[in-house]
Amino acid sequence: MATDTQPATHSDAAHDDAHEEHWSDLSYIKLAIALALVTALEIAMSYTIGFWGPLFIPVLLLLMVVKFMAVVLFFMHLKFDNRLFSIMFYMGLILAIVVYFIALLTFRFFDA
Amino acid sequence: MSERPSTPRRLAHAARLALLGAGALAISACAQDAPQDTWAPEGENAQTIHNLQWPIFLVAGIVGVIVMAVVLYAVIKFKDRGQPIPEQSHGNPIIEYTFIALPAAILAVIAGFTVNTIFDLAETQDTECVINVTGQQWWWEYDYPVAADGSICGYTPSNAAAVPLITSGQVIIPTDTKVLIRGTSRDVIHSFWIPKLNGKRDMVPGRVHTWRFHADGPGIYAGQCTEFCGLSHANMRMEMIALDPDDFQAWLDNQLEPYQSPEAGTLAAAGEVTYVSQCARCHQVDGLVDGNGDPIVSAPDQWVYSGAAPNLTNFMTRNTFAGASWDLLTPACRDEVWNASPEDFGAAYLKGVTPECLNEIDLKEWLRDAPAKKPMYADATALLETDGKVRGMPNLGLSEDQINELVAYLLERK
Amino acid sequence: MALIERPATRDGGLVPAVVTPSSSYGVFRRPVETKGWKSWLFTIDHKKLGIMYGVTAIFFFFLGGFEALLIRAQLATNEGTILSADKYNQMFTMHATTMVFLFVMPMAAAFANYFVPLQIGARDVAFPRINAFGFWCFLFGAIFINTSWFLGGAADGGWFMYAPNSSVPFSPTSGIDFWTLGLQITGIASLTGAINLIVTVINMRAPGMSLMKMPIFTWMILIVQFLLLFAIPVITVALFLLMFQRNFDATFFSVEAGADPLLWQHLFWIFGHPEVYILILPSFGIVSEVLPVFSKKPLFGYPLVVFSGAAIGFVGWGVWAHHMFASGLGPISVAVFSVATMAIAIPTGVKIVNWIMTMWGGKLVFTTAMLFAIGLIVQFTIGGLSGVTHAVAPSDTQQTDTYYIVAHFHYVLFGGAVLGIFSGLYYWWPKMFGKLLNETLGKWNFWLMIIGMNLTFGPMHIIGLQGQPRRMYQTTDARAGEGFFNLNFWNLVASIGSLILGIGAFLFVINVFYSHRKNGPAPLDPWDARSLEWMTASPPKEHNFDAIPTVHHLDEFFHRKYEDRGEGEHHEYHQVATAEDVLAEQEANADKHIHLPSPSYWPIVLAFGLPVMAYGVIYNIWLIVVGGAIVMAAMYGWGLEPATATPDDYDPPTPEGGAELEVAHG
Amino acid sequence: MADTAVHAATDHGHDDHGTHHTTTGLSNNKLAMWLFLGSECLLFGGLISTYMLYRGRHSENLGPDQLWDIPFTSASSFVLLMSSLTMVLAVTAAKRRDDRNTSLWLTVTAMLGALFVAGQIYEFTVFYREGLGFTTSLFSSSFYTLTGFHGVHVTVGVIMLLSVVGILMKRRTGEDKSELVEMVGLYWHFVDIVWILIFTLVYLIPA
Repeated sequence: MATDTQPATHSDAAHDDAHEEHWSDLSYIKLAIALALVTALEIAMSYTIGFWGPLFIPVLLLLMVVKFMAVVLFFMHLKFDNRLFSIMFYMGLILAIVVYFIALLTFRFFDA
Repeated sequence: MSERPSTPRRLAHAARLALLGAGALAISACAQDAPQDTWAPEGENAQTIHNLQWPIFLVAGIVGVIVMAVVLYAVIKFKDRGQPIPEQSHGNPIIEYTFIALPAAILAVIAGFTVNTIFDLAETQDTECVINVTGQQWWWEYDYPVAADGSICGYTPSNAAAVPLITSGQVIIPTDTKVLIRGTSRDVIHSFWIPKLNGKRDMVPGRVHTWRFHADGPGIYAGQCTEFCGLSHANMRMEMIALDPDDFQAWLDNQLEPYQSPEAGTLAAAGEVTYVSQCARCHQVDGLVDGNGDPIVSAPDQWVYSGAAPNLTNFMTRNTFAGASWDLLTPACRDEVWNASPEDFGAAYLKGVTPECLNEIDLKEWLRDAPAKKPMYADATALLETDGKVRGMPNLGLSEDQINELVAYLLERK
Repeated sequence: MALIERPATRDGGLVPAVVTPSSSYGVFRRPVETKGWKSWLFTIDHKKLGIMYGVTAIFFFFLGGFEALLIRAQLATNEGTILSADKYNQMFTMHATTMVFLFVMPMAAAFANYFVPLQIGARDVAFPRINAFGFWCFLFGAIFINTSWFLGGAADGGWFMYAPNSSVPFSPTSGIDFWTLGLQITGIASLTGAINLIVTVINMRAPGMSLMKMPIFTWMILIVQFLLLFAIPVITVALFLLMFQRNFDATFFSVEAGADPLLWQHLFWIFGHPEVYILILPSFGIVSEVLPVFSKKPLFGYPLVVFSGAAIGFVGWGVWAHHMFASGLGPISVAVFSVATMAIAIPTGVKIVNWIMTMWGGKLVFTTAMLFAIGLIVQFTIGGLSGVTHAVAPSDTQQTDTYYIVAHFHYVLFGGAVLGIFSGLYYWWPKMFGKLLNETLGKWNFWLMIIGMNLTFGPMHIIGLQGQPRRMYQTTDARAGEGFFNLNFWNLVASIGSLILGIGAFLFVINVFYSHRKNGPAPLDPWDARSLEWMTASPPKEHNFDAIPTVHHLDEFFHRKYEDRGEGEHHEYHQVATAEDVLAEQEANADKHIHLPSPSYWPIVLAFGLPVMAYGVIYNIWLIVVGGAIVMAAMYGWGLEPATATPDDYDPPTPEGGAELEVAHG
Repeated sequence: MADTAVHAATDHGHDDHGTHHTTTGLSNNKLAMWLFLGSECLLFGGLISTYMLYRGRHSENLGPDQLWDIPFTSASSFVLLMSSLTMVLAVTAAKRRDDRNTSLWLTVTAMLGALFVAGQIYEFTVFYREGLGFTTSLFSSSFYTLTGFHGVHVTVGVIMLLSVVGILMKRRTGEDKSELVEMVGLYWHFVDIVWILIFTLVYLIPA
């Protein structure tokens, strides 16, 4: 589980703090606009399912992941913050995805 | 254990001898007595499981003995006898990695055989006979579908056109036949388990699970519901009866015999009237007609929560009742059937329940007050929660006369 | 909530040094007592909470044990009539629920609360008030579940409560509602406790204590807390679905509505299998502390024990469906989970080997704690090996839901978890209470329990392989067989064994009372121990350490006491200091100003609101509102309350807010 | 809540480094919050899985295809997405110790959150009027449970945001309250990302 969280990380944290300041309010606003555009694209897609064919669901999921990660990495600062926070969060996230995915697979949910 | 030694069996026997010294696990391996012994396979599927499990028990036993011996040795050898403080060593990579690699290797071998066997046991292509099994609180219903060619379980009835056969308590299969049961449940999850023929398989409402059976020789194979299914889980048993081909044909023909009303004026004839007024709401007797000559069809779904009640058409051909929990045979007669040699078993079983063999005590107790014999609801007032439907057989408040009549009537149902 | 509890004064030495600092809120004076019942009720001291967890857990151990004895009494004869079918079903459901959720888990929480801060050289846990809140949630949840006995009957669906048997038509009493809601409340305790302890271990270690210098018990607790952190929400989902099904007419498990009952099984076992390791790993940690101490050797292969613990925790997430081999998953799923389950035997085996190798070449002293630890190795090995036979799915279809599996998990949980807990009790008792437990009674305690457990659970292997399913209130003579393997005989043996086991376990209680009456104060370091918790007074001072130690070694305390005077390859250890010396040195260099958080009303008030809401779900919707109001009020009270008390909380008010304490006064 | 001994020990003890308070140098509160969010992943994972399993189990005319009002839900998704932006702005304002703007953005975030919840309630009533009760079908039960859980999280978030605004107004200005705001922010963003998942998985992908 969580290993290697030695005092060394302290200096990293300080370093990262400095990094964080590079993101101005303007950058956040730009990101939010980008997210809004991605959402708009998603919605547009849902009205043109026929056009996308078999790509529809993969592309939609991809866009979802992009939005998800953008919020996690930038709005939640995970990209700049200490690695330990990432470990804690991704542990839960990945565990949830893998475990529930397997559970749904055993229902042969994806066959239908 | 069967008397036909084959190589795997001889090996198994040797293994059991070896295990004798290895404690409780080994001891149980030699048992021959309990009807649900999991170490006494008498059919192909159980044998497949057994061939896989005994070496694993053996390996586990050996490892266990080694561990305990080493602990014992260490405890004696390194007891504090005033020796100096030992070296503060933190480990030894060679030992550590050896003991990762060693179990990993053993387990890899086991895993290989296991996966193989899992797929072996899941094979259903070679089925020769299909039986539908439905669990409900707290008994099993068996339903023999009619195949496209008019046969039931691979056999064509010689006396009548085949119609689907519905029975309960005991499920009859032909010997040396690959039987596939298709199981489900009407209420909660039950589990179908005949240890001498195969492992257990849950019967889940809303799903159909298949499970294979194959009996080497004729006999009674006992089983028990093994998924906790409520109040009377303990009273939900089953018996699988394997009959040789001729006997199976005879059994099948008998099941399809047309209904015969009791002779007028007999106690049984009075029993028929009582039956129609008291029992026919839930229990079906095929061929029974009312005054207008219309068939009387039971409607258990209106009265019973699980929506079914055992079909009593050939009640006395089965040796047990109420979820195979009580015998219809007196103990002496029961022993005759259970202990019959393979050659005589078919005849002994097909006799059914004769008047002199009838276990009147249990049957009458049941008719007097079924829930007292087999708990069905902890609190009768709580039944309101289930639309007032009964759960299992209720106390019908029958008089002793009615009970005697019913017993007489039921005795002729064979 | 977490964010609001930051102390009002930051930085600098201006904070008054207080031992029982505190502050008032509104009309209430803050509880600042250090003695008497209030000092327990409102405490946020991890040691007091640890003891409270322990006492409660042991109470439930005996309650669960009593339920077990009733079960065995019923099964002593084949058509037992001591319990009705209904009562029997409640009894085995509550036996398991009590032992798993109300004994082993909180007992591990007791040790974790008490010893993790001590072992890492901290003065308390990261969030002391949340810690208190967790305890009260556990206690109120536990009481809540058990009130069902008096309110129409307890839960009767078996502890894994398979749907749809747990739906209202099949279990019309409120028992399962109590179970569902009560476990939600104790779940809050586990979840908050998990977050608290993880933060504590990650963030509050003494200087120099890197993760790989951390005592093994702390390591195992850390892993367990991660398992709890991720497993509790899964059971929360399952319990909510069941609650909606039972109380609000949803149909998540109703087959008529098209539901799949296997959904419950998946959710339950995704939680349930990590739960098994949640139960066992703390005891593995305890034994890994006890064996080195009484072998006078460090733990063999420490890194590997740590990694194998982590591996068990990790792989434990991929094996849940092995509880469902008979439920019709299809051969591919079964094969995958079967192989994954075998894989988990490898790290488990590593632990056994390392424990034995720890003893190898040692200088073994057979105290009661050591005996329990060795008992664990032997008994758990049996359970582990029968576990391998379960991993083999085809074999499992013969064994599952029979007494063979009952034997298996009792060898694992009793032979593993419970023996480990007793080992810990005997080992740490002098630290917690300053008194040694009587060794003679202790050995009786041990041997009667070992004999009792083998007599109880050993025959269950036979009973199970002879085909007796579990959870049957009566068995029939017709299926009992004859001769040596007669099931009635072995059932009787098991019942007699359970009585011996019960007596053996009860000797512990007798021992506690006897020892506290007869024994004088325990020596500071009675076992010649190796880890930091033994560097404190017995029992430890409220602030644990006078001076936070700096750690240089894995077994820091040992290295402070002993010196290697050997040359080259030759080692010769000489004692250069006693525990008294080490403690005296600490006191001499005591930190001048120590400040601890103040007791608080709010944790207990907040926790109290939860069962009120839960009763509301069952009986009357307005009670939910009342409970909700209590919870909301307590949350705001909590949020607005400073961590430390202000001067006017004291009577008479202190000039500086809290009693000043010169720590070095001895 | 980092109220404890650690601060005391390191601040006032013989800590030569002086600056960091914990072993890792990370805030206890923030660590706890991330752990909590990791744990929440499994909670919502379970609810989403239940929905995925049951989403097709409904009567002919009361399924997603008949009920979903994509434009409306898109609008409320947009509201929640933008609330993440205002939340971030509140956090950066708090880092600058700019209490006025912090309060402002927090209030705006809370308003957007409340608007989202109101939208959800409106949506639920529309569905209910069309005949989709909580117990109508497995689809409806699992849909209401999933979105209801999310809605409760948003509501709790709104209450927390408003409470923080209250605390900010009561306490001394210029004091560093950024961590408090950051904590609420993390929670708020998490609620947002859960909705990102729900919006795509529940609303956009046809059953």
